[in-house]
Amino acid sequence: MSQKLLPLSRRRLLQGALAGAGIAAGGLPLAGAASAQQAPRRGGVLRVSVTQRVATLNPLRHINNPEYMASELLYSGLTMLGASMNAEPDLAERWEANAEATEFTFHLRRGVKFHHGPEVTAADAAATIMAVLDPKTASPGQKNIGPIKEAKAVDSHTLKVVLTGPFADLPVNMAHPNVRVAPAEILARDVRLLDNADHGCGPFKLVRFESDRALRVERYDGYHFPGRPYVDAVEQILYPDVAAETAAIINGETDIVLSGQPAEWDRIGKATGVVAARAQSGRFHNVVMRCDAPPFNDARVRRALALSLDREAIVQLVLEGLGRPAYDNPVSPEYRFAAATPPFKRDVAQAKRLLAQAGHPNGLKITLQCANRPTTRTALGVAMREMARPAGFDIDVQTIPYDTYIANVWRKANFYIGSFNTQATEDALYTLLFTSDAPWNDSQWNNKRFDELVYQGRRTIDPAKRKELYAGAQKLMTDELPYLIPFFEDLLSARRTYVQGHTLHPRGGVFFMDRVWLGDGAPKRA
Amino acid sequence: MPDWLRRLLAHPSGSVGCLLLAVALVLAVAGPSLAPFDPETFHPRRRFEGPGLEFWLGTDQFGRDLLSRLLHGARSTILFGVIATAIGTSLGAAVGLASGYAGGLIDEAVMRIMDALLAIPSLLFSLLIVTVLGGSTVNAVAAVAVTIAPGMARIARSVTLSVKSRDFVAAAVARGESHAFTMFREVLPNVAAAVVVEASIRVAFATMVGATLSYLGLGAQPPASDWGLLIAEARPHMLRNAWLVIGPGLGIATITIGFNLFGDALRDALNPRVGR
Amino acid sequence: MTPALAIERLSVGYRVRGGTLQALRDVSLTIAPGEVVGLVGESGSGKSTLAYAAVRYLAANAAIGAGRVLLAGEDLLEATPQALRQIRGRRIGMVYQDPGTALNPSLRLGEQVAELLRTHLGLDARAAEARTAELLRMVALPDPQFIMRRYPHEVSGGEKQRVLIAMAFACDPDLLVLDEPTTALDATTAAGILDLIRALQQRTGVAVLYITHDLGIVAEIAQRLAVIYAGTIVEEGPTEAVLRRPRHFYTRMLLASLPNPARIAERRRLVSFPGLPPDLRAPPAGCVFADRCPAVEAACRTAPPVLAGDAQKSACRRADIVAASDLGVRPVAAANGGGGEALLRAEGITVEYRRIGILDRLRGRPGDRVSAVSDVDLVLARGETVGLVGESGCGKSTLARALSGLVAWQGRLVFDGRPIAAAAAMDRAYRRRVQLVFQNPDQSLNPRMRIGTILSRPLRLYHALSGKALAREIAAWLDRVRLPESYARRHPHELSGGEKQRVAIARAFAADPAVVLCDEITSGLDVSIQAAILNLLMDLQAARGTTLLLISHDLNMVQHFADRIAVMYLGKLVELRPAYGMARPPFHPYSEALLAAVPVAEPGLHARAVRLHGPLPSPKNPPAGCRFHSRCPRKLGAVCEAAPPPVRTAEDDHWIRCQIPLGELAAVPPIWQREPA
Amino acid sequence: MTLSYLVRRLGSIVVTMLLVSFVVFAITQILPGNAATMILGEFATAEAIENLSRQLGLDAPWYVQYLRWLGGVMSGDWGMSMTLSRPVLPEVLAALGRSGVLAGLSLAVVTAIAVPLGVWAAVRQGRPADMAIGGFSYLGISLPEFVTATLLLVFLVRPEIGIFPAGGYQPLAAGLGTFLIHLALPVTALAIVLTAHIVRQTRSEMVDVLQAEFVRTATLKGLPRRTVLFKHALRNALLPTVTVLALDVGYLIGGVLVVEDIFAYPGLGRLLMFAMQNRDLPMLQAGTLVMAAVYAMTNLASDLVYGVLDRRIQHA
Repeated sequence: MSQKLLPLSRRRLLQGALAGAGIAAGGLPLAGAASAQQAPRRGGVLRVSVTQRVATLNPLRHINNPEYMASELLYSGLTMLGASMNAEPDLAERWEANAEATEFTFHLRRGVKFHHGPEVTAADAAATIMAVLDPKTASPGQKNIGPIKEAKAVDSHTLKVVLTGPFADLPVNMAHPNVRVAPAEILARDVRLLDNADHGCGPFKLVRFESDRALRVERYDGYHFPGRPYVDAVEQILYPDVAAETAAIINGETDIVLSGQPAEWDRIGKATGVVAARAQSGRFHNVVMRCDAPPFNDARVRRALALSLDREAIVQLVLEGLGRPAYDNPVSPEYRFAAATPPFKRDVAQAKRLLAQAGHPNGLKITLQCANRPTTRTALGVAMREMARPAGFDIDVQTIPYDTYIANVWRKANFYIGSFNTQATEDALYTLLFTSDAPWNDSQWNNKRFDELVYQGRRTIDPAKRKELYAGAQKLMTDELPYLIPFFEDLLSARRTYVQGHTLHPRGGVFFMDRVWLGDGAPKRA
Repeated sequence: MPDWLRRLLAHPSGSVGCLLLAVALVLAVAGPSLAPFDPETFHPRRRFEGPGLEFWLGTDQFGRDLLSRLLHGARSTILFGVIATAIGTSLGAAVGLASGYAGGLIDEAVMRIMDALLAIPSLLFSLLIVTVLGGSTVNAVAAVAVTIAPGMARIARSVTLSVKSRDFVAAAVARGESHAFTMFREVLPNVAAAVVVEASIRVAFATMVGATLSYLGLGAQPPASDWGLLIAEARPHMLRNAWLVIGPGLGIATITIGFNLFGDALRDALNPRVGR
Repeated sequence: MTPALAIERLSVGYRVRGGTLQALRDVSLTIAPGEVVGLVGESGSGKSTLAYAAVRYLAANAAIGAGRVLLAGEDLLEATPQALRQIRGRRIGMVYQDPGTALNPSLRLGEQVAELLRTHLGLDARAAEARTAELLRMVALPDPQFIMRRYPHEVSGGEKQRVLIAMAFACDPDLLVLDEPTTALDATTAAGILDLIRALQQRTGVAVLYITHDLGIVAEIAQRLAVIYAGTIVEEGPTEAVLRRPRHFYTRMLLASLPNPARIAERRRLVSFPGLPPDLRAPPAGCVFADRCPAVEAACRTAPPVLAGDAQKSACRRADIVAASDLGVRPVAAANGGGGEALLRAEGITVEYRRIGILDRLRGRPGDRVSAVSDVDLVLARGETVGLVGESGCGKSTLARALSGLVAWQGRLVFDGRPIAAAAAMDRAYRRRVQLVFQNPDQSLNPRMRIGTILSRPLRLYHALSGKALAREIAAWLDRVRLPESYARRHPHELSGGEKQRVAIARAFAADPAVVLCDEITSGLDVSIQAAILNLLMDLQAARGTTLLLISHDLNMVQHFADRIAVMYLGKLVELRPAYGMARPPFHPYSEALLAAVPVAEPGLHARAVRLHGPLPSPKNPPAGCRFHSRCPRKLGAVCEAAPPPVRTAEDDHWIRCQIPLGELAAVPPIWQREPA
Repeated sequence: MTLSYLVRRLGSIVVTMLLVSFVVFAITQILPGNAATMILGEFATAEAIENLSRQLGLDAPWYVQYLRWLGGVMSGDWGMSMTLSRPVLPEVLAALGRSGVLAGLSLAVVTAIAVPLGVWAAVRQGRPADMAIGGFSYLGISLPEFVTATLLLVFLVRPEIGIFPAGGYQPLAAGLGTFLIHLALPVTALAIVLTAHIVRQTRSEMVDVLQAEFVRTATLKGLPRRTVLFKHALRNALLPTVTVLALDVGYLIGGVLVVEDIFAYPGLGRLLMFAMQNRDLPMLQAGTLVMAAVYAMTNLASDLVYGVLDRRIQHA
C-alpha cells in the first residue's frame, strides 16, 4: 500500500484552508482505515496497550510513542500532520507566510477552551513555542521544530512566527508532538507543573495517570472538532512484556496494540477477533560508519559492506518480511520529495575487490556495536556479520544496553546501528541526522555539497524545484554511502475487529484516537 | 576410591547428579566438536523448522541449527556458573575463615559488612552491578561472584567457629602450634567440606542467575549461544518453534538439577550422621 | 500364670550397606507380673533393639525375622496399628535414656502428660490436669503446678526424667520398659531416680524390663538378670546368683572389668577384654564370645552353645569353670603413692568468664560473671595420680583447660620450680611438659588428618623429628598403645572409640610430658574398653613416671586408680583425700553423697542412701557462704549460708572444707553395708 | 535477655542499613554518565547539564553528596525521580505496597501448599509419593522464573481458557475476584520455585524430626498418628522453615523483578527495572534501599519469631 504523492499547490502548502480543514476533520482515508466506512458511533471505553511507560504528561518533554499518544489525547497543536505528511489545521484555522517563507502568521480558532476553563490564545501558542526552544526545558523538539527566531502574539488569536531564515516546512513542523499548546500562565510559572497534570485543550481530559500502569482519559465535550471524540474514554495500559501485550489483545482485554512487533504479528494475525494492521513507513535502521576515521573514511570500504548485504534476505530475517529493502537512501517513498533509488544485488566478489583496493586484501576485522533495544538492532548486526563474512569482513557484534549505547556509543563510536522514525519532512530528516550541523550527525560525513542542497531545499517554495534539489541530495547519499540503510520497517499494530476508524500513520507517532469508534461486538466497559 | 565418593555414587540422587554432571562435562569439553553445523551459519530458507533429520532440534529465526548452538553454548553456560561460584566461594571462604579464626572486633566488623551485602537480595545486587559495569559475560560473572561471596563468607565463618570450638583445635593450641598451621591444616580442611558442598549447590543458583541476567539482556550478548541468551532470543518466537525455548530450557534445568542433586548427595555423603 | 511379657525366639535384623545386621538372634525372655528383670549389655549388644521390640517400635530398616512378643499372652507382632496405639502408653510405659531429647521441646510439660491421660483414659482437660498434678507429686516433684507450665529446657535433667516416669506410670501399666533411665544423669541425680523407680515399682507391682549397661544398677533393682552379648542372651538367672557365681565368661569378665570399691585389693588394674565384638553382618557360627574368651576351645567355634540350666541359664559350654577362672589378671601394679616432690603447684587458680550484654554496656553494668573455677589449690607430685571428681558443670574440665593454657586464669602456678604468671606465659616448653587428653576423641582428633599425621605433630614440634626417624617413632607409638602400625595411614573415623582414645593418649605421651591431664577420657566408652584404656594409661605411667590428673564424674573408677582424690563442687575444691581408705570417714557431705550414689555390682552390698536436694545451682550466681548449702543434707543452718566454710585438716593429706566439725563428720555410719549372705 | 537481644538485633540492623545505604550509593555513583545528562536526556545542551549538575549538588565531593542524600533519606526526602518528575518516596511506597501484596500472597500460597506436601513426602519417605514430590521440587528449583512465567503466559492466557488476564494489576476496589485473578499468574510463577524450595526444606526437617526421640516418645505414648505428626513433629520441623521462609524473601524479591516485568505488574520490582534501564538514580537508590530494608526486617522478624517459638534458643 504505497502512498501516492499528492502534488500540492503553493497555496495549499503555505496556507491552511478552512475547506481543507473540513476534509481533514472528516477523516482522510488513512492507511489501514479502508474498511472503516460506517457512520461513527459514540460511546464505549477504548483500551490501547503500549510497551513503554509514559514517564511524564508534559508534552514538551515527550519522546516515545505512548507519550505522543498521551500528548494527542490531552493537547492540541497549531497544526496536525495529515496522512500525506502535509500540515492540516488544528488550533490554527489557517496560516500564511511571507514570500520568502521567513515569517508565518497563524490564525487561531476562536472559542477553544483549555480543559480547566480559559480560552486558548495566541499568547499561549507563542509561549509554548518559546518554551520548546528554551534549552532549560530540555525538550527533545528543541532543534527539530524549525529555525525559529521568535514566536509572538499579534493579537489574541493571531500568532506570528519569525524565522532565522527561509523555511517552507514550518506549518508541518508545528504539528511536531512537542509543540502542543499549553497555557502561557503555567509555562511562565514552572514548566514542571505539566508533568503530572492535564493543562491541555485536546479531545480528552485526564481522569487518572499511573505512570507504571495505566492512563485514563475521558471525552472533553468542549473539543473544537464537533462530534469528536467518539469514545467515552480511552485507557492506555502498559505491558512491558511483548508476549503479555499480545496475549492481552488476543484475550480481548485490550482493543488496540499501539505498536506491534514483527515476531508477534504473525500470531496476532491468526487470532480470531483480531485484525493485524500494517503500513509502510520510512522508519529505518541505519548502520553508522564514521567517515572521518579509518576504516570507513575510505568510501570503498563502505561500498564493499553495502554490496555484501542481501537486502531482501535481511528483511525476511530481521523483520519477518514486514518491511521493504532500502538501498541506503533514508528517504522512503512516503516522503513528499522521495526520489526512486535503484535497487542493487548483493555482489560478494565486487565487495571483496573493493575491500582489497581499499587496502584490506586479507579482510577487515571490526566491531559493530548494537544496542539491545529494539531487538532488531542486534538481529541486524548478527545478520550483517554472517552476510559480510564471505566478502572478507570479520564483524564482531557487541550487544550493549540501550543506556550504555546512548551514553557511550551513540555519536561517539565508529561503527554501530542506529534507528529512526519517519520524520515529517525531508528537511527534518536531513537536518536532524545528515547535514554537517545536524545535531545528531553521527557519521561525520560533512559533505558541503549535500549541506548546500539541503539548505537550498528548505528555502525553496516551488515543489518541483525542491524535488529536484532533494533528489540530488538523495543521489549524493547513495553514491557516497555515509550510512547503510538496509530496510524500511513497516508500522505494525493490531486491533479488535469491532474497532473502527483506527489508522496507521506513516509518521509513526500520530494516532488520532479521537477518530476511533467502537462498532458491533465491542465489550461494555466502565 | 575414597569413602565419600563411594557413598556419593551409592546415593540414588548422587548417581543421577554425577551422571548429569558427566554429560555436562562432556558437553563443555567436546560440545563444539560434536556440533553438526557451524552455530552461526544461516539457513535462510530453513527458518523455524522443528526437529528433523537434518536439523535434529530444529532451527531458529535465522535458520541456524539449534543443536549446534546448544552444543557450542554448553561450555560457556556451564563455565559461567562454575567460575562465578568458584570465584565467589574462594573470596567468601577466605574472608569467612580469616574472620572466624581471628574473632573479636575484626570478626564483628567483617560480618557486619557481609550482612550489609547480604541484605541486598542477590539477583537485585547482580543486576545493580551489571547495570553499573554494563552487560557482558565477564561482568555478569563478576556480579554473580560478588553476590555469592558474602553468603559463603557467613557459612565459612560459622563452620570455622564451630570447628574452632572442637577439641582438636584446642589440642593444637595447647600443643603450641602456629596460627598458620592451626588455621590452614587443622581448621581449613574441616571447613572445606561444608564450603564445597554449599558451593556445588550454589553453582545451580549461579547458573540460573546467569541465565536470568542473559534473559534481561545483561549477561552474554548475541551472537553468543549461552543457553540463557538462547531462551531470551527465542522468547518472541517460541510459538513458532517451541523447541527454541524448550531445548535450552531443558539444558539449563539439566545442569541445575545436576548440580543440585550432586550437592545434596555430597552433603549427605560428607555428613557422617547420614552416611553411617 | 501368664507372663507380663514373653519374648519367644525373636530374631531382628537391620538392612544395612553390606548385608543384614543381625541385631537379635533367637532371643527369648519372660517377665512375670510384678517382676523386675534387668537386661545388661554393652553398646551394640542388641539390648535396645530388644527393648523396642517389646513395644514393636523398630527402625524402618528393621526386619523381624521370626518369633513372638507376647504382652500378657497377646502377640504384639500381630497387633493392628490401632490395637498397638491402645497398648502403648496405656499397658506399656516407657522411660528413655536421655530425658533431654525424649520430651518435645516446644510443648509444656503439663500438656505432654495430660495428652496421654486424655488419649487413654478419656479424661477431659480439667480432669487430666488435676491427674497430671497428682502424678507429678507422685514422682516427688514438689511444685506440680509450676512444673506443668514449664517447657523442657526450663527444668533440670532429673526433673525431666521424673516427668517421663510420671508418664510411664500414668495409666497404671502392666509392663514398664526402662531404657537406661539414669545413664544420662549425674550420679547423685541418678541415685534419686533409681530410688524413685524402685519405690514406685514396689508400690504398683508393675513388671519391669530394666535395660542398662551397668551391672551395679541391676544389682540394686532387679530380681532377675539377663546378659546380652552380640545379639544373643548369654546368661540369665536370679541377680544374686549371676553376680556371685557367673556361669558365662562374658559375665565374669564384665564384672571383673568394673572398678569396685569392695575389691580395692585389685587397685590399679582391671580385667580388660581382648579384641572386639563380632561383626553381626556375618555372625560367627559358634559362640559369639569365642574370639575374646580366655577359655575358648575348638568346639566353641563350631556349634552355637545353647542357653541351658535351671534357674541360672548360661550359654557357655564350660559354664562350670567360669567362676573359678583367674581370667589371667596380672599382678597389681605398685601404687606410686602420694607425697613425692611437688611437680605442679596450683595456688588460688580462678577462671572467670565474663559476659557483657549490650544493655549492660549501655547501663554501665559489669555484666554476668561466671566463675567456673574459684580459688583452687592443688599440688601434683611427681609420678602420682590425682583423681578429680565432681558432677558435670562443676568446673573440673575448666581447671584442666586452665592448667594447659587454653583459658585465661588468675592465681599462681609453679611448674617444676618455675613460676608461671599467666596463660600467655605458658611457652612451648611448658606445653610440652603438660599434656591434655580430651574426653571425646571424635572431637580431639582432626577427622581430616591421618593417624600418622596426628601423631607426627608433637614429634615434629617438640623433638624436631622428620623423615624416617619420624615414621619410626610414629610406628613405635602406635605399638606402645597396642595399635597396628598400618593405622598410621587411616583416618580417625575408621577407628573404634577405644582405638581413637588410644591415639589421643599416644599423642599426649609422645610429647614426653611430665604431667598428663586426662579429662573424662573414658566416659564415652563401654566398661570393657574403659578398663583397657585405663590399664594402658597405668602402664604408660609406670614406664615413664608421669604424673596423672584423672578427671572423672565416676568416683568408683577414680578411687580405683588414683593415689589422691580431689572433690570439686561448683568450681571449688571441697575435699582432698588419699584414695586409699576411701570408705573411711570423715567425709565432706558432698563426697559422702557421691560415694553413696555409686551403684556397686556386688550382691548384698548396699550403700546408705545419702540424697541431695534439688538441682545444681547455676555457676552464674553460686550460693553465698558454702556453695553446697542449697543441696546439703547436713546443712547446719544460717552459718552455712553466711560464711565460707573453713578448711579442716583431718590428716596430713586429707582436708575438708566444711562448717561441720571433723568429729561430727567422722561419726557417720559406714556407707556400704553388707547384707548377711 | 530477650530485650537485650532485641536491642542488639535492632542495633545491628541499623548498622547494616547504613552500610547498605553506602553500598547502594557507591554503586549508583559509579554509573557511567553524569546524572544530569540522564535527567535531561539525549537532547540537552552542555550548559543545561552544567546548570542542573550544580543545582543537584553533583559538583560536591562524593561524601558530601552521600551525607546529603542520607540526611534526605532520614528526613523523608528521598529525592525526585529523574524520569518521572515526581518525588521518589511515594512512588516507591505505592509500588512496595503492591509488591507486598504479590509477595505476601505468594508466601501464603507457598506455605499452604509446600508445608503439607513436605510433610507428606517425609512421612512417605522413599516411597513413590516422596519420589514424585522430590522430582517436582528439583525441577521447580531448577527452572528460572522467566521460563516458568513465559510458559504460564503462553499456555494459560488464551481466549479458550479465558480466565487469566495477561497481566496488569487491578486494585481491590475493582472487586475481590478481579483483584485476585490478576494476581493468579504472577503468584503462580513466583510460587513454583518457592514451593519447591520449601517442600524440600520441610521434608528434610520433618525427616530429621521424625527421627527425634521426642517423636518416639509421642508414638510410644500411643497417641494417634495425626497428633504425633502435627502436634509433635511438625511444630518442631516448622521452626527452621520459618528462617528459610525469611531467606526466601530474598529469592522472592529477585523473582519479583522478573515476574513483575513479564506480567506487567506495577510493583517495586518493575519500578526498579525501569529505574535501572533509565538510570533513574534516586529511584534506584530508594528502591534498593527499601528492598534491602524489607529483607533485613523479614530476617529480623523471622529471628524473633524463631526466638519466641523456640525457647531453646534463648536458653542457649
